[in-house]
Amino acid sequence: MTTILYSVTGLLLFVFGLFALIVCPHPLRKILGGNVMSAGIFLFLVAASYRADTGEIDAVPQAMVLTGIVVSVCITAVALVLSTRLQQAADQGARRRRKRRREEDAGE
Amino acid sequence: MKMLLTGFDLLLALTLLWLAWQLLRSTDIFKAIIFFICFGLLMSLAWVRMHAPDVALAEAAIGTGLTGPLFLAALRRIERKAGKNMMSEPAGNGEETGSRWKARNREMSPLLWTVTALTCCLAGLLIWTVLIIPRPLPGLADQVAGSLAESGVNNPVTAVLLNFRGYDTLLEVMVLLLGAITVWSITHAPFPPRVPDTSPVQKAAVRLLLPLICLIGGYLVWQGAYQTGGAFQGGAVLSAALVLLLISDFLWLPGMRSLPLRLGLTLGPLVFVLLAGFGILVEKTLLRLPVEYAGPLLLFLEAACGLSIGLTLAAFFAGGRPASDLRETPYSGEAKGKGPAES
Amino acid sequence: MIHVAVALFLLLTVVLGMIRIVYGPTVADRMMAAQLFGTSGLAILLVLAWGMDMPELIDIALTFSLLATLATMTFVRRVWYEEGKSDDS
Amino acid sequence: MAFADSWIVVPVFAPLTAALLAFLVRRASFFISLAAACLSLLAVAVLVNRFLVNGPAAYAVGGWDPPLGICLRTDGPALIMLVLTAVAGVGISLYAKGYFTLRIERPSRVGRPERQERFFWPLWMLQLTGLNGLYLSGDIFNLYVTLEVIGVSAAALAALSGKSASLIAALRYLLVSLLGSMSYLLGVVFVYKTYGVLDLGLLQAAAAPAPGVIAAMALMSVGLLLKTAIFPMHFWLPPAHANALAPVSAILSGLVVKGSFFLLFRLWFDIFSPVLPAAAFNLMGSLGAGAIIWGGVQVLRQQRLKLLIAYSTVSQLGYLVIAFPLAFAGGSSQAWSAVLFMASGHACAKIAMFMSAGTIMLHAGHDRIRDLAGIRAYLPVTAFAYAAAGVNLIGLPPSGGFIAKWMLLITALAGHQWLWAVVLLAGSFLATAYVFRVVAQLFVIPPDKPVITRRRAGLLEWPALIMALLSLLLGLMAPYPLRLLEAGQIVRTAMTMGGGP
Amino acid sequence: MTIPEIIGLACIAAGIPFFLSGTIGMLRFPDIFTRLHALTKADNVGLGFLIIGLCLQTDDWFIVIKLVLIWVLVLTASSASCHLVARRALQKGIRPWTRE
Repeated sequence: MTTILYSVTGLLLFVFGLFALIVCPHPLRKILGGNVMSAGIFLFLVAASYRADTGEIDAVPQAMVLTGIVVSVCITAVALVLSTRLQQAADQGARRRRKRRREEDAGE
Repeated sequence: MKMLLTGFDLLLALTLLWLAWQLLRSTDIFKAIIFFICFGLLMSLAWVRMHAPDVALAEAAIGTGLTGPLFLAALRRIERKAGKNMMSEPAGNGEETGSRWKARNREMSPLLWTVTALTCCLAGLLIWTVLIIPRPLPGLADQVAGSLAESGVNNPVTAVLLNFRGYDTLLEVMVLLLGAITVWSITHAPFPPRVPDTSPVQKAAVRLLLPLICLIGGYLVWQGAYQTGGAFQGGAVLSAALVLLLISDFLWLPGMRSLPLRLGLTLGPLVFVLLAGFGILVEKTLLRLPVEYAGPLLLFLEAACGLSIGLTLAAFFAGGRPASDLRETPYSGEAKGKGPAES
Repeated sequence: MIHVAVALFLLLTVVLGMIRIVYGPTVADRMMAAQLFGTSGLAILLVLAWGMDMPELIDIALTFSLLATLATMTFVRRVWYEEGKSDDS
Repeated sequence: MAFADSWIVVPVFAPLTAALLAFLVRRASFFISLAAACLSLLAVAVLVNRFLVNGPAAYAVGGWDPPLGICLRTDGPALIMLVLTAVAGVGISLYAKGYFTLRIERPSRVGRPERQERFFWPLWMLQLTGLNGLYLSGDIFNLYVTLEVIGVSAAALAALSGKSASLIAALRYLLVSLLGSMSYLLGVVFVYKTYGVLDLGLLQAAAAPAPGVIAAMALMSVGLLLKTAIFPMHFWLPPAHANALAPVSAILSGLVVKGSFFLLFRLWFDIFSPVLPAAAFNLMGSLGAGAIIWGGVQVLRQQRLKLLIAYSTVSQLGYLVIAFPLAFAGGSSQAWSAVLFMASGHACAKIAMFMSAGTIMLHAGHDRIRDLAGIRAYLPVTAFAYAAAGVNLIGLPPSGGFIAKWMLLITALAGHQWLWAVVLLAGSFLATAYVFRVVAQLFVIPPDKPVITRRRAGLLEWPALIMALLSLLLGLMAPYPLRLLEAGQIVRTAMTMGGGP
Repeated sequence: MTIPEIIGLACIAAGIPFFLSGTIGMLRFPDIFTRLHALTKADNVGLGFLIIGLCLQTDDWFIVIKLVLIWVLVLTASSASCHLVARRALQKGIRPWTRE
């Protein structure tokens, strides 16, 4: 029972994350969607190999999920720094345009 | 007893789904991040319910412990630069704090309808496939148990992670270093101006917690060989200590030299590569450890990787390279000289 | 048997507390709700450690206790601050 | 395992250690990287002749045998791509050195070229590690980790130039690559759930049609198509490749896109080929046809040289994918080996094109095609390299592209698939149009504007010429790589009903 | 069920209402400062009872030390962070709720 429940939850989380990654405009929310997506996949992976009756634990999916979590935190960090730098570059551009427009008005 | 456990699972699963849905729908980004932190907490409980304590510890330490502050710091840098201090609270109990990218009221444009319909049928298809897949095959549990003895550690997950599939972990540690190099290549660490006097309570709390956190981090790294724990979880807890230092302005990153930081970042991968080379020299196969020395060698490897993972995750939180490294100044016409030599 | 019942009850309080995140007027309310869930999550873990007799959960609870404070302190020092004003002005 | 067997590990470990050292010792990063590129070229040479002597080899890392451990495998297709990556690696490293020395002398922002160069080398070496790791690896989850290494380092390289246009393109590229790897990972989870095994060889043996496998193949293919920017999912490629630095665009267009395509190729033809229905191959064919036609039309509308070349990548990738139904229905392994031949030819040509575009941009200061009149006067070698690469894109006789398109056409005609044959020819016409549009500007129109003085850029022009000539040479000495592909057949005989050529 | 286990269960049962009060307080109280007060109640007293109850139910001293360490850690960390939040709220101009 728990296997089915968590597998279905994992898949639904994957689909939610996919939807967020595609639809939401704000870069931070897209990255949040990416994280929810990866959490969903890992939940599905461990649920797929979890056998409540025999109770023994298959270590390979857990190692895969550990690797996946570390890789997804690395991508999240890079995406966050990129979107911050992007915002900074956009603001510098806006400030420069404003300054140039001010000079033009002063010029006239 | 079974009934209660299934009830617990059901409530946990429903809350996870509700949190994910709220994450999408909430108009305010800060609210979405707080939902994400709670999502990480409940995910750790889900891992615990599925008898995967190592993953629960990793999710708690990395998924919630570090990704939450990462998002919070990034939100402030994005919103502050957006010229609107969303965090400013008017007097009284304040009202809903919108953000620059106010998620426009979700008028269901036809495009949005098609995307929702497509994702719903994708979900249905996936769940249908899962339900009709017959009983899952035994997987690799017995092979792991069989050769656990020669792996030098008796925690099966660490055995698989470091010994049986050591090549995966080597590439993964390289991905972390790659992330750190990328973050350094994009910007300088954006630092708020130094607050004149940080509150004594903050300093006292950090001074009290710091040794304890380092102790717990070391304990987790050391314990990886026997029970739950390991280089990644221990490294994440160590990074929590560094983040606390960064927050309470004990460490002033702009003043740091970049060479020692770079050495710390590459320590783990370097030890891993040396171990792989050692495997070729001694055992004529890459990454193959002599059975009698496997235990201590793996412990040394875990310590090195834990340290460099801690530094890498703290570099992610800092969000850039130290200020003294590779400065960029706007080109001033006739200045033909070479760029300022970096440290 | 009791432990799982207590864990279920604590999970109910966590779910109940989520209302504060949805309606919390100020930013600090939401952050403090997350702090409360850190502690309740820790309590759930401890009770489950005995309920499912997995002693490793105590180490996870140990990490939980650090992380809730880390998020709150980041919030106070890096998100909810104003330029130049010292902490105790 | 004898010590000599460890040569298989060198293509992955040489760039890996070079990346670490280049990040630590910043002054000597170029020499470390060049040494690593040459070492991996040597190792690949050793692997090729060992492969020709005693066939495919497998190497269990850490001494653990496949179901538990990971094993590296060398077979025909992997070796072709390894040779391509090693050769391109040396060429791009030389070009990058020339490119950065020229930019450091005339920086637009003091200190920016130093930053770009200091961080280019470690990222480039990690990119090589990921590519070589992907070609060699024999474990499906390890392929996911190599895909991530390639994706993150490609996005980092794309963001290196610091302009806001390239930052936006890099962020979109990173999120698309995240989406692609996530759907690939979900496919891996389905595979592990149905077979319980991660090793490619064991999967190949156990490949039986099951519902889980169809879902796994669908998810993996969508993820990899997204990362290879095939027609409907190519929106992220042109801005990312056009706004990046010249050596980075060469890496992205030449090597990175081929990495995820190779994985798609291996999954469709090597592992799960008996499981997949004919309709799936035809769907891939239609995606390829769409890419060729739509990409070709888009190229003609571009005004900037680098955007033109980026869109031509989108259209040329369509050729790689259109070969799927030909290889499946045609039955002969000819179309199948033509795919990899086309991939390596296109890689050399695209790298040469982006290198020459970079040199032109450095000298002319812009890359608007209309104002590039008469570059031949002061950059003859670069103009010739661009034209030679164009020959390969069109598929004129001496070039490797011609051989590949010829083999595809023969299979299409033999299998009576007229539609694919028509699309192949239409693609060549479109390619002729957009190559000669630029070549006309470079060569034919007499320079009426004052000629730009500074010309001495040795290390910038020769690598482009060498790569262009390589793509032509590929056509002349076609039998050797084809023999390599035929010798490496593991399962092709099972898949191809008809005999070999 | 030995005597200490029964007392342990009683302690756990005694700790539960404090967690409930923490949550209910957080929902019902009018402003941030009173909610902070209710919140720390769940931390120190609720968790304290719970940990005492669990300590009684185990015979391994190492686990008892870990539990007490957790409790001390939670006490110091959550009280420090609550103080910081309250101080910042005052600085941001959020006046405590008064009955007018």
